Amino acid sequence: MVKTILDELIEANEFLLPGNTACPGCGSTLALRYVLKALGKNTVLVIPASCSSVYQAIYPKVSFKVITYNVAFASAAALASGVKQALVKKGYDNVNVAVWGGDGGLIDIGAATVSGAAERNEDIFVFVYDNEAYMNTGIQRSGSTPPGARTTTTPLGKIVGFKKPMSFLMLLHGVPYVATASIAYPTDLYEKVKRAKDVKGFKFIHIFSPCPPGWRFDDSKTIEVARLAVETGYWILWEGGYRDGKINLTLSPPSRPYKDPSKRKPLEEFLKYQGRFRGFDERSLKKLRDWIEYQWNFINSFT
Amino acid sequence: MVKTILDELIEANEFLLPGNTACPGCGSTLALRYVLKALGKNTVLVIPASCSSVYQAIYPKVSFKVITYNVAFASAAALASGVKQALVKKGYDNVNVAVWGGDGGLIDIGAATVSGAAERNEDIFVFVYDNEAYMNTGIQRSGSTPPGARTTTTPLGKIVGFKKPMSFLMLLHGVPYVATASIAYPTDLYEKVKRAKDVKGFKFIHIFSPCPPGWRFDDSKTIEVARLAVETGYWILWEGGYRDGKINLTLSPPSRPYKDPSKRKPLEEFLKYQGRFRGFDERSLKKLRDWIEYQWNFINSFT
Amino acid sequence: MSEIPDNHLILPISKPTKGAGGKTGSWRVFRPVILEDKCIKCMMCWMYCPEAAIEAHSRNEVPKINYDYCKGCLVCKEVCPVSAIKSEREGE
Amino acid sequence: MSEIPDNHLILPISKPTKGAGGKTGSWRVFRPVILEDKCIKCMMCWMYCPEAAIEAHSRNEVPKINYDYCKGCLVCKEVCPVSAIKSEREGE
Amino acid sequence: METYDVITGNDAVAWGARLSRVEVIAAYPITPQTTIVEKLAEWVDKGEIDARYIAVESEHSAMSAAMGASAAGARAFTATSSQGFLYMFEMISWAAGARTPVVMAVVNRALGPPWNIWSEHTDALMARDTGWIQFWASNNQEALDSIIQAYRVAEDKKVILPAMVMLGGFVLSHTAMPVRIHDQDKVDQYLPPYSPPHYVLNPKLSEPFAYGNILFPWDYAKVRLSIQRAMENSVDVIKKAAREFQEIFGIWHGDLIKEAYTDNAEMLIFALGAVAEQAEATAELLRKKGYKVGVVKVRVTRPFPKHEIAKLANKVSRIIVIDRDISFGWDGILAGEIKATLHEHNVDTPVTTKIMGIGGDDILPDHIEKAVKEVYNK
Amino acid sequence: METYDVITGNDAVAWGARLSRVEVIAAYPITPQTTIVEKLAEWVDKGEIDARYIAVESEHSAMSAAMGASAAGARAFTATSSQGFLYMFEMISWAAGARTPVVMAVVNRALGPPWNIWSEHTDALMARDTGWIQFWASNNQEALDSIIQAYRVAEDKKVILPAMVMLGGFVLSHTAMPVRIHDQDKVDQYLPPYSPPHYVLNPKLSEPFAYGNILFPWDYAKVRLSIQRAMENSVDVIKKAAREFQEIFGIWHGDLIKEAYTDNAEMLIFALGAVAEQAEATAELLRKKGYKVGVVKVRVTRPFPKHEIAKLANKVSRIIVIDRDISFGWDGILAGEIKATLHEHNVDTPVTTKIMGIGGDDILPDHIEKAVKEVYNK
Amino acid sequence: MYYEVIWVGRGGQGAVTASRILAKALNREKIWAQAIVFFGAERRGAPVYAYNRISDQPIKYHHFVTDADVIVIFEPSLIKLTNVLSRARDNATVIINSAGRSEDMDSELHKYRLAVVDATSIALQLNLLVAGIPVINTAMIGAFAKAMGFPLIDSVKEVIKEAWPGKMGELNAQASEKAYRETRILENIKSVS
Amino acid sequence: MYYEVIWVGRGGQGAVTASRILAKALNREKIWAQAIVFFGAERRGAPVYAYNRISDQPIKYHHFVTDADVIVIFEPSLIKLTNVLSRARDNATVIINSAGRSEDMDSELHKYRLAVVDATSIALQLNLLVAGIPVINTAMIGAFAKAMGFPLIDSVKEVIKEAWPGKMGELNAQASEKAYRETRILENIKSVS
Ligand SMILES: Cc1ncc(C[n+]2csc(CCOP(=O)(O)OP(=O)(O)O)c2C)c(N)n1
Ligand SMILES: Cc1ncc(C[n+]2csc(CCOP(=O)(O)OP(=O)(O)O)c2C)c(N)n1
Ligand code: SF4
Ligand code: SF4
Ligand code: SF4
Ligand code: SF4
Repeated sequence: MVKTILDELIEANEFLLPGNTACPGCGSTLALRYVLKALGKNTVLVIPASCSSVYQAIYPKVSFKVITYNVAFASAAALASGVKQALVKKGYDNVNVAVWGGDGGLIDIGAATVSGAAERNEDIFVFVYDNEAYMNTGIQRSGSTPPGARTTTTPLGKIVGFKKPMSFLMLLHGVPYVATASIAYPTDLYEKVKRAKDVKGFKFIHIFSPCPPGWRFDDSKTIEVARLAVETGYWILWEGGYRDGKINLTLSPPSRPYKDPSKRKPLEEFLKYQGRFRGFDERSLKKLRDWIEYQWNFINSFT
Repeated sequence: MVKTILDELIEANEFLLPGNTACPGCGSTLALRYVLKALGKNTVLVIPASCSSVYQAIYPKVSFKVITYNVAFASAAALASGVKQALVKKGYDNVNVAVWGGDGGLIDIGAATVSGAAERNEDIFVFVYDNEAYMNTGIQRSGSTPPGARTTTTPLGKIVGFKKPMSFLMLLHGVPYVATASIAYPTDLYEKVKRAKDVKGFKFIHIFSPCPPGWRFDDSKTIEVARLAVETGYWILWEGGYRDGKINLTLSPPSRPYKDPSKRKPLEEFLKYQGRFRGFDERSLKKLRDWIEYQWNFINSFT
Repeated sequence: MSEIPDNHLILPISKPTKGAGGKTGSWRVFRPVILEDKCIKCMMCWMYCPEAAIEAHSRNEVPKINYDYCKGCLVCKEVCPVSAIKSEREGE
Repeated sequence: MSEIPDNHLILPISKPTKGAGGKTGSWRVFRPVILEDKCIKCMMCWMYCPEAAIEAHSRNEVPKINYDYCKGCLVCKEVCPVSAIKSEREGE
Repeated sequence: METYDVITGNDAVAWGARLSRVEVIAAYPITPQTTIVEKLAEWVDKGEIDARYIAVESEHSAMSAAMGASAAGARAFTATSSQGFLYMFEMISWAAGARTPVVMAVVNRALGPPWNIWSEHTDALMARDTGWIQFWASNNQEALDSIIQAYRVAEDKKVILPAMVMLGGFVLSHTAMPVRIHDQDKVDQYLPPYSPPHYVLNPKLSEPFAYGNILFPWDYAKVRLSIQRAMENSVDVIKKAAREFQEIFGIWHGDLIKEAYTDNAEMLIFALGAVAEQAEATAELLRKKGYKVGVVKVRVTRPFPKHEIAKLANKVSRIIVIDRDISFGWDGILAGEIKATLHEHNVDTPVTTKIMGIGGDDILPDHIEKAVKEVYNK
Repeated sequence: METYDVITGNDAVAWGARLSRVEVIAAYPITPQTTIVEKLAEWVDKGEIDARYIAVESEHSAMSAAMGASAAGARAFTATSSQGFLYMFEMISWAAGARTPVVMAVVNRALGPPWNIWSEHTDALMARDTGWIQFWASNNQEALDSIIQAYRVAEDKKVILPAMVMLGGFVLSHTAMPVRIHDQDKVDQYLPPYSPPHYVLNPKLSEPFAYGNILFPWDYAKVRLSIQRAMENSVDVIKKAAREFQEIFGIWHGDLIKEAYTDNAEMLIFALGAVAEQAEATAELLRKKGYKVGVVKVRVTRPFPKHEIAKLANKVSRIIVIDRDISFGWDGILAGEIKATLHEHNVDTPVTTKIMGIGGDDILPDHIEKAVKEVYNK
Repeated sequence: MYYEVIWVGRGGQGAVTASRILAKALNREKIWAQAIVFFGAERRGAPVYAYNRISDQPIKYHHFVTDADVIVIFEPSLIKLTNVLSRARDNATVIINSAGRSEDMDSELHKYRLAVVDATSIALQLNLLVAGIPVINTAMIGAFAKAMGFPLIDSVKEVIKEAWPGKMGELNAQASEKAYRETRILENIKSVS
Repeated sequence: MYYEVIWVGRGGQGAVTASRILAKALNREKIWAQAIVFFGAERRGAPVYAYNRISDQPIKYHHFVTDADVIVIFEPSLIKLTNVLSRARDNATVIINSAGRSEDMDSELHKYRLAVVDATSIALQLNLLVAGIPVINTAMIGAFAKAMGFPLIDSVKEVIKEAWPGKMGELNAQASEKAYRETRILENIKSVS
């Protein structure tokens, strides 16, 4: 039998241990499973305050089987830069130094830090698992919350802002590797991380990661919600990077069909499972559709 | 005689007073002249640490004739948000609350703050005068320093990073108004600020502003250097914004000819006056050319 | 009460442990059960278990749920393409 | 020496003042001089003076340099399209 | 209309802000503070209070936005904890220098690393040099009332400084207990609208000016040291605010300090916040057992109530200070300041420091009792 | 090869870092610190030192990167001032908690607003609770030497804490004076390479582990309070480091304190940094005029040299503390700690606080003389 | 009057809310009550504690409840998992949600005054489900009222209706009432069955 | 031996550097010297001060020089602008860059021992220009050496050459040497001319 990617995945070590304290159905742990499978044991995770700093479990035990360094909320990308530079200075060249954090830590409070590390093209990975709010503190809106979603700081779902398109922003920083991914497509995620490992310089991977309690859907629906995000065109999978004056961007296979708007499922499919969109009104709907259109426009202008 | 724009400019009040303490030939003061002419007296300037916090002169005197609030380095965009929201709450709706700062304050240390205000679409102006380094502290590299330029922290001009394309990043934040400008084209700058005044929401204007001591060129060459930046295609003038799912971007008249690369002056013209590019090598030159190409690619993809 | 310890370098260092958060299987409200005869060994349940609580060593074996840690989210049941996983209320 | 003042609310409030940084004209090494007869009143010098040290009230008058504050950068000389501004070394 | 409800300390703080008619709120989530601003966000969203809520992207920005709003003439509020407090540290210092009378609730929580979300007072004490007035609430009623009093004091024309109100994480923030929610009219009577006696960032109201450009040392020293004068002024203002509060609302939380069982006490326990109230409950027990112990709740740590403390200390033969904090390489922070105060006032009553409750280590009555007895019987 | 040159305090610091063979430098510009890191950047760029320079985008990131590098086993350095110091405050506290023996130079500068770039000590003193060892340099030679000693102490297996070295903005940072630049071999003999006795973030050297996930209070308290024990240990380590430094280099800057003219003194002046040396020069004059005054330079403020100070204070009848700092609503910070120390040690020598030199207000010998005489003749 | 109460449930079951509702109901009757919570970093499903102190005088204590006069247990499995009974005072009342027969219960329980209610069934009957999980906390408050004789069940219902306006409040109030009626008090478990 | 020196120039003229070079040159001769700078927030062109303290003993003072034994003035216009002469001690030496004849000089100068050098011409002759501005600071150090008799001009030149390796150092060393030779000392200005 030929070795398939599934065989490879099964063979790859599991660095996320069962018995962690994540919520049932948490998308983020699933994402981390594949990120770590791809990175392998030669990895230092740098984790800012987030659900991950909690679900790894409480001292003196931990649920991750790689070196895990818990750090202050806004510090991660800079701190990881320091770790990496020290390791290189000490002659340990190929350790994967990887930031693993949420949208709050890496897209809001830590945005300047991530941007600085990107601009300097530090040889690190930054993984954002995007659950579109501050979950660890109990579902407050972040810069990555879609307009109109209910959170505890936007209890009526009034529109505050624009979901900050962090992956586009990173791409424009001229770094060599940027990708989006989704927990609904673990193989795609795994392969992207593998490819990123071959890239020297700054690597940014933005992973769509639904959160059952935060988005208010049934635990079992995590994958379905994530898949619908892709199938409705709300979340787009791609990878790209900068090289020699050019931005390259390729749609990843799962998203290719949805370049054609008529192939996309109705956005309502994605919204319907989620309590956070209850009472979503026309204005919000338009904002969100516009946002989707905006993303596709951006991507189409590069592909 | 028909009233020309020049007449309008002459009639507009001067809010930058002579006898400030900027260096002779400073591009930033020139930019501020036109920004204030366009904003008018109903303006609150919020100024983070920078040359502007110094060249406004020393207590108990000041060289600006609008309310000027000097604030901590990384705080400006958030602080201005607070000022604006308070004024609106108090019923003073049309005061221009404008951040005026350098690239260090607004593109590096304050990047998350600017990004946050943009993402929330705060009804403020953010003006960056980009002199491509931390000048007030004596010419250290910033995230906006072009690769290969000499600064006191890159004394040999070794390449550190990629000039962070802040205006593109802002545009992708989905804000209603973003523009670039240059002190070589004051009318263009003035008209952009005028147009921005009619826009509700976040307005970002990025002004190319040469610095004679920082870039090491003769005081008198400020305008020429700025003009060459445009004529070589290094700095591109455009304006745009987000609306209803679409990013609009228009090349401004001074830059239109240079869409055609063959119309551009050789990059060396821009470099030659500037001591910071002394010893600029092939590798740096390529990096810089790539960077120019990258910018044009981006712009072309929208126009 | 808080005493200054004799050791001056007590570090908050944790060791990787299965079940670091306890036997999280006890959190379950519903229990997923793989119906061996229906299972086509596509491994989708294994692939999508957010808990890594399904054990699979090769594609020739029916994957096994580790009930010590399965939290009962039922993601596995949802993703199974042939409905080979059923769920039961715990304690019933 | 630092005494606690009686006033509890001493504020660092500065007033807009021409010449807040002193008579910056004294910084000049070179002095720009507008040659009235050559001047075509295009106002370019006025427009580009980073110091706002050139006074212009209408397009019918030759602009006037305020030597109290002109720092002598000679930007005006550079931008003048008809070379109507010459420069002289100060104190010569 | 006055109501009486069982609410958490955080809800009490939110009510304090609401009754104070705050106009601009800028805040950022952090456990155990978050439910304060969630509550306020909810009220704003539902139109129950007429304020603007700025959902900033960090605490540095929360304080920046709040003080910007204050400088523009609005009554501004924020709240934070622990790492968030340290992340905004630059702006905490700045807000005092800028004389913006922002009020901030600080829900005390231990600092990392390692992560710990429980109560400890080191966070707020670290800012004791910054020019903020510091109140410590010992129960939920006091949390609510102190927010209102804090605005009164902060905005007083003789003061004009920001003020922070501390409450213990979880111990108060997440513990519900009966709280009187005052009548809005009465609060309005107690706390007039904010009318800044100094600069306002509004070109419709002010001539152009610049605030805060460079000052030479001689000018700078005057400006900065005037903060010290304002602090001195605040002592009487705090006392008056507490007195009038009692007159209108009939509630007394103390002014700079609050005494309990100090009459003919031979020994005093000093502590902050809920720890002080815990000590009070313990002292009640100890009194019954024949120990003549009293409790001094230090309600305000800035301005530091030197006179009040020295006077009380002079009357006893022993003092114990319970510090739910530590300054590494020094000792308990409150104890240190009390010792310095006593030295300054020639009071030689010995002071014993007890560090307790670090990182939320529960402070049981037994712990206090044991510590007290040890000193008492020495 | 040893050389002897006239260099600024900032260059002296840069030399201190260079001779200490720092491996990773992460820093951000701020006046009057900037020339330190400019010098280091230049050396790195020119290959004169074998280190990595990370030109981060803020001070928060500077400290983050430095401590990250330290956690990964490298000798790390940074430097800052004033607002930059406050901007990294969260990470200052974090670096100590994380037991990363980073060394940081702090060029003391007054805080805003308003803007002021001159010397004042409040910035560094604000971090006195954070778990950093604090050295104060009183001249440029001491600045250089203290960086080297700071690494020795910080990395000592009995300590493992970060250390900061303060020098007055402009007063030292930009003032050039003769400095001996030591022989590299001798420094290498004094300061061995950093070999962390604890965790290292390197999977090639360590088994997988997690650092700093949540700790329950009882565990947390132990971890944090072990910092206090390390501080206690550091007292002897600092003394030994100073002694051995003297043996190897023949230079004595004091250990935790340094005395001058204290023999049969009737009055002592306490101060920090260059102010202390200024006081020393003044005391020399005063001695000539018949005043029996001595000077105690408090060289280390954390751990606070309680025993040393109490012992000296006990022998005199008057003390004056010159504080180039202020804690608003309190008083001079150093004076406060000295008072507390004396109370603790039952020393009743009266202490007078003199706040001087705020925002760079120049401290002239006359000022000191006048203040001393006032107290002396009381 | 002075009682200390421990509530033990799982993350998501609303033990914290229950303790707060109880305190609010007591407050209506001028009984002073504190509701305390120990926050670990629980995600859904992990054991969660909440506490009350109840008195006729204001309480100045601010520590956690260590031992209790009343222990409310949201499901029998929590007894072993948490060992909560070790914190019961002599003469404590234990209130437990269980469908089982008393004699099938953990023998440890036999030492206490026991109140048993099948709150899960009540929730299911009323269709009180959140994300598929029966909501039993309001029923447990009803059981408390019955077991302890205070607060009045009407106070409980009023507070519940205030907390959740509309249908949800109505149903939850019904649950508490139903539980109040159905709770069986077993003074000495061995003697009954 | 104890001297205090004030240097006054304009931003960009290198007064600070001059005071440092002087201190380095003295150091070669085992004379202890401090070089102090008062940093305002000057941009190019504004008056700038620098100071030295010079002694045969290490100096522990750390304040600014208030009054001076030597005042070095980079151009005559600075006398009025800064009123620096009010800070001259009796018997002070004033060293000034001027092309003018002594008798044309500010009458205030007449009170002091005066050293005059045409540093601007020296700089122009040697083509020592930065951004069009003559660099006169090294010449002024030469003038100092001549006026005060220390340090040796050779020490000055060595330090200059170390500071700017290559051509620049060579030229600057020449400038200092030339200035050393050309400086005229006027013990009592009235009596000479
Ligand atoms: C400086 C600082 N501010 C706030 C917090 C509190 N905090 C901890 S985790 C968190 C939310 C994290 O949100 P996100 O990054 O989106 O990750 P998630 O919780 O969703 O996994 C917050 C606000 C903190 N630890 N430090
Ligand atoms: C938190 C903080 N860090 C550093 C500084 C020091 N600082 C003041 S101005 C400045 C440079 C500003 O650079 P930029 O924003 O580019 O403006 P420019 O000086 O070029 O006008 C720096 C680093 C500061 N004031 N605050
Ligand atoms: S709150 Fe959401 S993101 Fe956090 S652990 Fe639970 S499911 Fe995962
Ligand atoms: S340093 Fe540059 S930007 Fe700053 S005032 Fe001078 S010319 Fe302008
Ligand atoms: S129910 Fe959830 S945790 Fe359990 S095996 Fe299935 S996917 Fe894994
Ligand atoms: S020289 Fe410069 S400052 Fe003077 S008038 Fe011309 S442009 Fe203005």
